[in-house]
Amino acid sequence: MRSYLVLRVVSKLLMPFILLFALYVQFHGDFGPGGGFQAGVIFASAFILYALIFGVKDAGAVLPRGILRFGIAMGVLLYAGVGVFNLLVGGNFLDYNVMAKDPTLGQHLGIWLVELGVGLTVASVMVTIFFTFAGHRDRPQ
Amino acid sequence: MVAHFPALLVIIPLIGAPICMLVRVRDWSWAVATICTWASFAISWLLLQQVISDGSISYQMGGWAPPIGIEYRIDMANAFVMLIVTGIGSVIMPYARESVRAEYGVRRVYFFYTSYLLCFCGLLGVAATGDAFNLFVFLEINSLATYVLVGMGKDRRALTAAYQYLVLGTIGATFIVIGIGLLYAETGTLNMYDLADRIEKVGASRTIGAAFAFLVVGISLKLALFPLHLWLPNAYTYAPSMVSAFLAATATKVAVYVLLRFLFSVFNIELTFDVLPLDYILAALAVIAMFAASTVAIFQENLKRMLAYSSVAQIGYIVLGISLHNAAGVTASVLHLFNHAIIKGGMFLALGCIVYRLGTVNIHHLQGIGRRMPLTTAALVTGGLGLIGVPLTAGFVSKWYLVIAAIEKGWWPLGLLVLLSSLLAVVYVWRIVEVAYMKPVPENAEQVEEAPSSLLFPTFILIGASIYFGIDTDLPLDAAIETAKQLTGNGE
Amino acid sequence: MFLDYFNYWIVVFLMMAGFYIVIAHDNLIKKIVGLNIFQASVFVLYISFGKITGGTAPIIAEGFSVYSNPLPHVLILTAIVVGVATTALGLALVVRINEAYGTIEDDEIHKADEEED
Amino acid sequence: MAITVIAIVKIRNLFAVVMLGSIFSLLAAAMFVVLDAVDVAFTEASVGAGISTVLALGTLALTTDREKKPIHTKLVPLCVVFLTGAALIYGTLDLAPFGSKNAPVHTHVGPTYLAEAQEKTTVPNVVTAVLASYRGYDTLGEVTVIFTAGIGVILLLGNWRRERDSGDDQNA
Repeated sequence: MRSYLVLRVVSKLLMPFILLFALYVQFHGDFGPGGGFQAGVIFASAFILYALIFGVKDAGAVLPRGILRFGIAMGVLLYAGVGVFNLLVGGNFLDYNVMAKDPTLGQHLGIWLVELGVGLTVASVMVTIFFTFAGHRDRPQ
Repeated sequence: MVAHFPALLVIIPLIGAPICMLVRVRDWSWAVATICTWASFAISWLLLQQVISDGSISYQMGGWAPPIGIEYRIDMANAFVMLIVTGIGSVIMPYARESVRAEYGVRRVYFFYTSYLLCFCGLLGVAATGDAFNLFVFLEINSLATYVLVGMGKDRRALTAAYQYLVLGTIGATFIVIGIGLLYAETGTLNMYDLADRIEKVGASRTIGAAFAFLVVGISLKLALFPLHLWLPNAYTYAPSMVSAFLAATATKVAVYVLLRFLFSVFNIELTFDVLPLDYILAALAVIAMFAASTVAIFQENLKRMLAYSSVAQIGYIVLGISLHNAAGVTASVLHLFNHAIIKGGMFLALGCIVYRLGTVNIHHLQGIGRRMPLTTAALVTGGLGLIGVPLTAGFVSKWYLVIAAIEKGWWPLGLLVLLSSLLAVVYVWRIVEVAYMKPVPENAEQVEEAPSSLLFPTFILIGASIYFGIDTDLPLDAAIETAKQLTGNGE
Repeated sequence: MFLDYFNYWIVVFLMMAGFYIVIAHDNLIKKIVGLNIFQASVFVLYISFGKITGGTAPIIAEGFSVYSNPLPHVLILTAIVVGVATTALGLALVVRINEAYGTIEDDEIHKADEEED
Repeated sequence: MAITVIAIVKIRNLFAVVMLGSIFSLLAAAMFVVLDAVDVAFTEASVGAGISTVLALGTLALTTDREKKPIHTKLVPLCVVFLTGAALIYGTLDLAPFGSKNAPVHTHVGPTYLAEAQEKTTVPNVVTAVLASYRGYDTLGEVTVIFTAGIGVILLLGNWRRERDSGDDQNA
């Protein structure tokens, strides 16, 4: 598949826009449709596209497995960590009101952070799952 | 901090899972998993004390008052079930280290413990929650982790067992979602206690009836009630030993709890048992399960499979107690739930010891095992006596209460059937005894030692507990009576 | 009367078709596809509960006063994620089964297992 | 949608089945838009029609794309399905009519979110507010489910031999 010049150029051109769109969906989820989960999937799809065109090996060089696994774990930890933080500063678990002086600000901050956690885990898991499926074929038997 | 115990109980293993994955070194990940399990056990013990002294505890996730937010409601029933789950987990973790290394290789171990913690966390989440949809989410955490753990077995049939479990489990979960959805459409709420109030107001409508049917079928799939038990024998047989023990002792028990919760707390008793002839259906299925599964168990060559079928039969006893829907019946059910968790957990651990040394639990390879691994075999057989219900074992106590409850209800033939089906258990336990002690050790058998003490010790804790609670019945009995009072009192 | 419930009944039909694929077919991949359809139909059912005639999407903005109920949307978002997680895991198992048995037909796998016993 | 589903039941080429499944998801997403659930539609389109399809195609590449057995209608499953369907239709009979304003769903709990979410969380998208705050605990569970699936796929399909060579696990 390495010889399709048009595909390679087009996909390279598309990549930044897809990633940008993912970020937009991630951070604009408060106002329009979207949020961490959708953003994570779009973010992952950019790398899946890259892997389809350039092969899993090259894509794996861009996003090594260690980083992906770190991302998987960190997303969950970030989300749960926000909850525990609230618990330590005197609220209930996941009670964002106590995160800032102004409860509504705390809510906004909390929602922003947990959406980030969701996006991180979802993107890393989706890319990992795809790489694992695609990399499975050429594993030594 | 004490006020946050209900959340911490579930959150500790949840946070432990990614940490476990990050540390990556085998012994450390094992240590993380063990510490999380023990911490949960301690918390659930304290929670139970708190519930006994102060009554039920409500915890509002995110500080939003129910029914707007998600609520955790800890009362006798789930505090007791969580104590069972965390207790079994705490005993099994020291066992896991050796057993997993032997059956499993060394490379994926930290992922293994991550999955275990997720499975554990899912079970606790299901038990603790007071929100119907939250229950589904944690049920799926538990289920997905379980499919992974089962698929880790060495035999290739572990894969098909996991796949089969995945398909049936997902159907079950989807049925539960349909049931919850219909309830939601009819009442507008997802909080279980709010649901109970509003269902009472709506009365018996066709939607509620259908929702009820879907929930019961879905939960029955999860708890492997007789015609829906097909996934269970394969899953337990081919899973790694530690997983079989953990699942057999906890997973179906939590499903039973969910059934109890929906039958008695969410739907009131009159609706449950008067509008629909559910008591007769459940009783009939339970009796069939007791006899059919015990009979199948007799003919099994693989001991793990034999115990798995025996589990299906034991679930029959538990459901029979529920179908009586009086305080005595529910007491017997909850008591049997506790006792069976200990006995089956202990027996699967004993089988794990045999697997550790011999690599097989096929009955033909175990001739004379009683002389080769005397302690392990003694544990296995003692557990078997508990399954039969011999006096002075825990199994006797719960069957006794079950028979009494049946007679109290006026369904005395059922009591007779319980006794008769116990005879079937005598037959399959006898098969183990016969092979283990009566047959000579085959001459070409290789020399095997007794299992290492890190495996034997946890096995003996559980088996010892099954004897201890057969003699000193106060702790589980009081808890069971309180639970039953609370559950059956709700609808009156 | 008929129109009031028509939407629900269509969904029920789709749901049951998916359910049928799951339990009647032997091919493991097709079972997973069936499971997806079964679940997706349940999602449509939930979303139908939340619809108000004349309402708009629940994003607060000026000029609108009637919004559809957001709660079912939230529940289904969660359920979709759970669904895709199950699908990924199921497909991974199918790949491994194919390696171990050389087939992805349920009945052939059973035959292979029986021969082994 | 109905036609798509019937085609899926009948067709034996698994590639076609997967593609039809993808079309089904897209149609479902369109239906979500009509029913005012834009967030859900967005997700269903990207997940059901996107990720799931890619994964299913990946599986086909690793296995086979023909269903072997000829298809004939099986009686027992058909009965089970009819029974379940009948129960479900029976259940819908007592529901409030589709789109009705007075359904319990619209009079209890739901309106509270619409009334107070923006004020309390400053987020105008009520779905996001409920998802991340009111029912944030559900969402934590959801992330954990995804996490579990990731772990599971790595465990089942991961390339363990290569990993040991690269010294990934210190104890190996």
